[in-house]
Amino acid sequence: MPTTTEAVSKTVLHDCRDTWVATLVELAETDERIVAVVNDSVGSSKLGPFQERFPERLVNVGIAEQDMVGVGAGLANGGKVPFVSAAACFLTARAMEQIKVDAAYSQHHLVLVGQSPGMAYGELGPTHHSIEDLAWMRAIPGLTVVVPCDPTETAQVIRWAAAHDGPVYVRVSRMGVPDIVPDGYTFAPGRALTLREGKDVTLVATGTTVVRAVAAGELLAAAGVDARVLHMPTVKPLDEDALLAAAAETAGIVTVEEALTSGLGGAVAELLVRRRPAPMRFVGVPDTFASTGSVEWLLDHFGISPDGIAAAAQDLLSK
Amino acid sequence: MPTTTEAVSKTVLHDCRDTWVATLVELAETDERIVAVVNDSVGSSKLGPFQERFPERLVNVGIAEQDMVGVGAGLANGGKVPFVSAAACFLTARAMEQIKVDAAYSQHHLVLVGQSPGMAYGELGPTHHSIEDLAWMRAIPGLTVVVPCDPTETAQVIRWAAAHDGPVYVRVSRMGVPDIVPDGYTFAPGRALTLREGKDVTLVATGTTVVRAVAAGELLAAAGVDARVLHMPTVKPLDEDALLAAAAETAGIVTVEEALTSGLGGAVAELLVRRRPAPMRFVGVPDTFASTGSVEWLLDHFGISPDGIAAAAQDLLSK
Amino acid sequence: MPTEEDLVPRVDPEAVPSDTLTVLGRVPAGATREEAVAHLREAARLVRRRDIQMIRASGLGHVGGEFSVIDILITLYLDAMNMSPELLGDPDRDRFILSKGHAAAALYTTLAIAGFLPPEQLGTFMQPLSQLNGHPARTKIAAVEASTGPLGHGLPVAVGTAFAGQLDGSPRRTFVVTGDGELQEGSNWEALMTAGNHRLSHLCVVVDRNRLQQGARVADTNDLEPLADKLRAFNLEVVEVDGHDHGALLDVFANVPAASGKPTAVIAHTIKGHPISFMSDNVAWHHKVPSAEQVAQALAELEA
Amino acid sequence: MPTEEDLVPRVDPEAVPSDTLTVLGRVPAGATREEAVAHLREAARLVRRRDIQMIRASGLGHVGGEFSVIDILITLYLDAMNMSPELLGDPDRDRFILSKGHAAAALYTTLAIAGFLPPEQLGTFMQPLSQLNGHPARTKIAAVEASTGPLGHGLPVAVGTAFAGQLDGSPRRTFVVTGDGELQEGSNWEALMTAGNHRLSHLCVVVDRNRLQQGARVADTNDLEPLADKLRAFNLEVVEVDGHDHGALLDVFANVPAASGKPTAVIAHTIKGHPISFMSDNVAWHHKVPSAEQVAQALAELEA
Ligand SMILES: Cc1ncc(C[n+]2csc(CCOP(=O)(O)OP(=O)(O)O)c2C)c(N)n1
Ligand SMILES: Cc1ncc(C[n+]2csc(CCOP(=O)(O)OP(=O)(O)O)c2C)c(N)n1
Ligand SMILES: [Mg+2]
Ligand SMILES: [Mg+2]
Repeated sequence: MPTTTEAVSKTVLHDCRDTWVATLVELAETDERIVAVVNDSVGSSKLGPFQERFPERLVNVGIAEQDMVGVGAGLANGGKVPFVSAAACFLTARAMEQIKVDAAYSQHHLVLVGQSPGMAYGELGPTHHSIEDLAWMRAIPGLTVVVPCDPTETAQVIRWAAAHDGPVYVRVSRMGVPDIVPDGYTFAPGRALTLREGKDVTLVATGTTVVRAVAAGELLAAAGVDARVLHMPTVKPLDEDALLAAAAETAGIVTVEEALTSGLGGAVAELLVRRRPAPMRFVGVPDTFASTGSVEWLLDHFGISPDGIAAAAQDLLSK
Repeated sequence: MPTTTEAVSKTVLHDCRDTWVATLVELAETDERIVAVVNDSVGSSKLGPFQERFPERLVNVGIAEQDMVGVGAGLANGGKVPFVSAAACFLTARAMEQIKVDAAYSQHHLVLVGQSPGMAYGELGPTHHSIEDLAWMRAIPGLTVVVPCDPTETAQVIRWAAAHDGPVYVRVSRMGVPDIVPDGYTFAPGRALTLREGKDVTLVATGTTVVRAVAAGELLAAAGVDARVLHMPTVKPLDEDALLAAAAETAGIVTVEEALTSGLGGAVAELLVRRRPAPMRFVGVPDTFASTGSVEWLLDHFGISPDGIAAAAQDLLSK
Repeated sequence: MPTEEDLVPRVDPEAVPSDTLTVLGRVPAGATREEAVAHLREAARLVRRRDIQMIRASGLGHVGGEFSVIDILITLYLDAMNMSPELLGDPDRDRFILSKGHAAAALYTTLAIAGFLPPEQLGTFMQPLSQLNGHPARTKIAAVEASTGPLGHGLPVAVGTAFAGQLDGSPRRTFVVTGDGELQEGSNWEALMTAGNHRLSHLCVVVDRNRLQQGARVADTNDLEPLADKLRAFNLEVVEVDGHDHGALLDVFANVPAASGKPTAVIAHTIKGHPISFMSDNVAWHHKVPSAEQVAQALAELEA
Repeated sequence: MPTEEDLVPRVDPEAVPSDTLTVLGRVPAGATREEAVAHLREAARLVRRRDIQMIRASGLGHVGGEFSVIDILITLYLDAMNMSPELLGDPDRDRFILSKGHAAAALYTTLAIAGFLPPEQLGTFMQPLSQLNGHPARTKIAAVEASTGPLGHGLPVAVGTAFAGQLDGSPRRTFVVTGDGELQEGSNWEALMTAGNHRLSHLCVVVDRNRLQQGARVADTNDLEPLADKLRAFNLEVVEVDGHDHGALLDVFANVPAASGKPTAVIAHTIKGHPISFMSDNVAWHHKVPSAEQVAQALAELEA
């Protein structure tokens, strides 16, 4: 039973960026409208295969994130379906007003792909961490915020976004994750996936932290605690029914995210206090800029690890 | 007893921008380090008197918000105490990464003054509304987020920020507000002001909405409900003790803000679910871009009005 | 001490006598150049009349920058562009983006006189729930290609639109009007670099060069000169024109692309508040709202 | 299919044999030009050695852009700038900002050889809780004037610093180094406009013109040419120099301000990965991590 991030990483892991690109290439084969827009980020977005197959449909504006999102909106105006892909930290912070105005307020069919969010670029330091993006993006009206947890779901999300006529922010990480969703799973915005039934406490995770929450569920089971484990693929919209049921049927909710806890944690808290007050614990990055260090070290450091999550659940149950 | 925003406005109202500038000029008389940095916003920031008195200490970079905040950080590096002042919508959205990196992560003594936030520019439309800024700014580590409620407090906040060696975001509105804080009041970050004692329910407001919450308290009293009314001048840090006491001693908390409810509302919710779960209602802008229309109309439209707030409290109490 | 702008009463729109704008439509096919210019001149006159009435009625607006850009808008919509209400569904129609979105009333009145909007709708300008925001919204008006208002957004979007056209081999041209103060925004230089290097010849950037911005002269804020050199160094073909001369504007727009493999930059020399005597080249009129007497005087000057 | 960068093992820093960098300090006062150049050349050689070892040890870094900028950093810190550890508290010291913050290791090693950082600290590069982040942090190292890493931040901050100096009538100069790809960021053009118009003559912008960015040549991504024309049109005085020639760099920096009332722009022509045979002008080495054999070969080439 893995208790640290290092131990989690011992299973077969996938880089979801590979899936995102493979899916985009596949879609682009049959849908001429699909274009990719980047900020000198072909490599970090792993868009090499797309560039090779469709060189003219890759629009590289250089290191210019405002232009990148604006050009994306213009391409949408011109009938294209643009996937704008850049490191999450620069995409969201540098082009914030373009995301607000050109994507969300304009309700363009425009997919914003934030690559390697959270602390995936751990050693590069807080300038390259994207821990604020979930809190920021969910505070933009009209934007769907998606954090897939494994390759299968990533592929489904990219397909869904290609067909969804509206602005979407998708987080895709370079950090390895195992296969998680079961056969026959279908992604839908606002629909949680139950990974473990349980009646004592509920763990709600998203993206790269889902595997850690599952492991925490096992640790808790070994300690006699029957934890429910949910994956919440859309931070916005939430699966309100699943969360309200969890608040009613278990002692409380522990949210888990590779982000400031005002992301998923804050979103769930805002739902519960209004509809069904219940105790919560937040596992994520506290209100601080992280240190430099590997993402594995940082995740463990902040307790975004199986034992950190289990401890948070035990703390909730003990009060 | 005023029940709508129009009725509230019948008292003597002040434009807090006048106070902000008068205070800045006064400080600058004795502190040579103080400079103002603007984006062609001398008029909208009402900085005319400062410009007249200290023409060289007003740095106008033109319509260039990224440059504005970066230049502010550089002026701080050069020993100045810069007040960077621009319409809140452009300051926060357009210079988001500069606020994150050059102000907050760099921990510069740099004061960011977001003018006319919320829906103060009602008719100009959502591009000019700054409803996201409280949610966005509180999700930046190391940044203090202040929303003064009247001229006296605005003056105190500007003085405090001039002396506080760290990055601060202050919201100052053009929308008229009456005098609110009592004689002898002293602003301190993380300290709420109790405007009305009460044991049934608690209203927590900030900035331009405080006067509306006070009026709601009177409406509720007339209906036999004893509402506690707090002004929370810092959305970050919160006055945790006052909020936890309110959660313990009254039936629940209604937050009131001229912003998306993931601002102050979300911040309070995140505290309560972790420390003392209690019912809440959020009065503010729901997850939508507002219509065009006057700020008065918009506030009433979204129920950010005495009767809207009172109704939210009654709803909380009725469940 | 409220400023003058704050003191302007929010008057009841019903109470303000307003023209009902006549839908003039495009310059008729086969018109001589003289006839065309006369048509545009009359349209611009009617649009200025209606515009100032809207500003007065709503108690807000940007009349200075509207009066400087109206001749450009009118020339584009009523003649130069391949764009009309019937063409809205045609992907090959020309595109227009008003990057200086604060001149929204000028765009709305132009769209009305060109037949894109019912003229009665102008009476709702900035009223609650109106489609006519203080700044143009793409989701609210079919002919608006991009939501603008924050400066420095329209040009990158125009570059994207032009890019899509180039990818599709479409003949359509994309016109975008920016303010001159607006060119202080770095997002524009990012977009110009992209446009120049990607050889977007079907893009035409028109700079409303009225030499004033919100609070002062551009030269006293953060100067743009030498502007033509800047644009050339970003690989655009530069043309200068009198932005109030409909005939000259017609020639310039007819000649876009002005150079093969290059986007065209048109520096349109204009006067903020033109042609009203007390507004012309006067920074106070960036977003000042005229009194009833000032409206009357402006309307009288527009008769002359 | 992980990319090569992902496969580089995170080696134990202890296990990587590393030089202990000697603190050479500034070029001694009274040195002849030849002696000065020899001092700088040796310092640059030692810094390149230590830099590549740090990259190998941490398993991350940007060796290409570090090797292109090291001669500039060394010339500034060891001679051209009025800056030394003793001067840190002096408001009139010269300022330096590395806007292309991804070359952090080059800055850290330069600061170490100049005596600002204990050389042992270099061993903590990118380790948990280290002060030596992958990108320089103002709060963590006294000599770092601005936190950088996201491109397009350092130049606006440098403009602010220079502005403060101008307000105070300080003799200090502010030097900032940007990448060439970095100049695609509009924030830089905003800052250049401000610098030119406010006549910040004590500001010197050095462009590390290595003609490569992260994924490709600058010319194949979004070209900067004609770069000198652009900078001149933004009202800077432009000087071009071989960015690896310490003598030429000394002359250029000694001559700042190069024109009265104007900021100076130095286009430093450099080679990414210089002078290592297999790295030079090779985009693959933007952030590739060398194998043990490649480190050995590089160190051998640095002996020659
Ligand atoms: C990003 C942004 N910053 C500031 C403003 C406020 N603003 C509105 S109009 C204006 C002046 C624009 O000047 P210019 O571009 O020259 O327009 P014109 O003279 O044609 O009215 C300013 C600063 C804005 N709309 N957007
Ligand atoms: C705002 C921002 N966007 C993207 C990146 C990712 N990035 C890091 S280095 C680099 C290439 C920089 O090229 P250049 O400025 O030419 O630097 P050099 O060649 O000297 O390494 C990019 C795109 C970044 N650091 N910041
Ligand atoms: Mg102008
Ligand atoms: Mg380069």
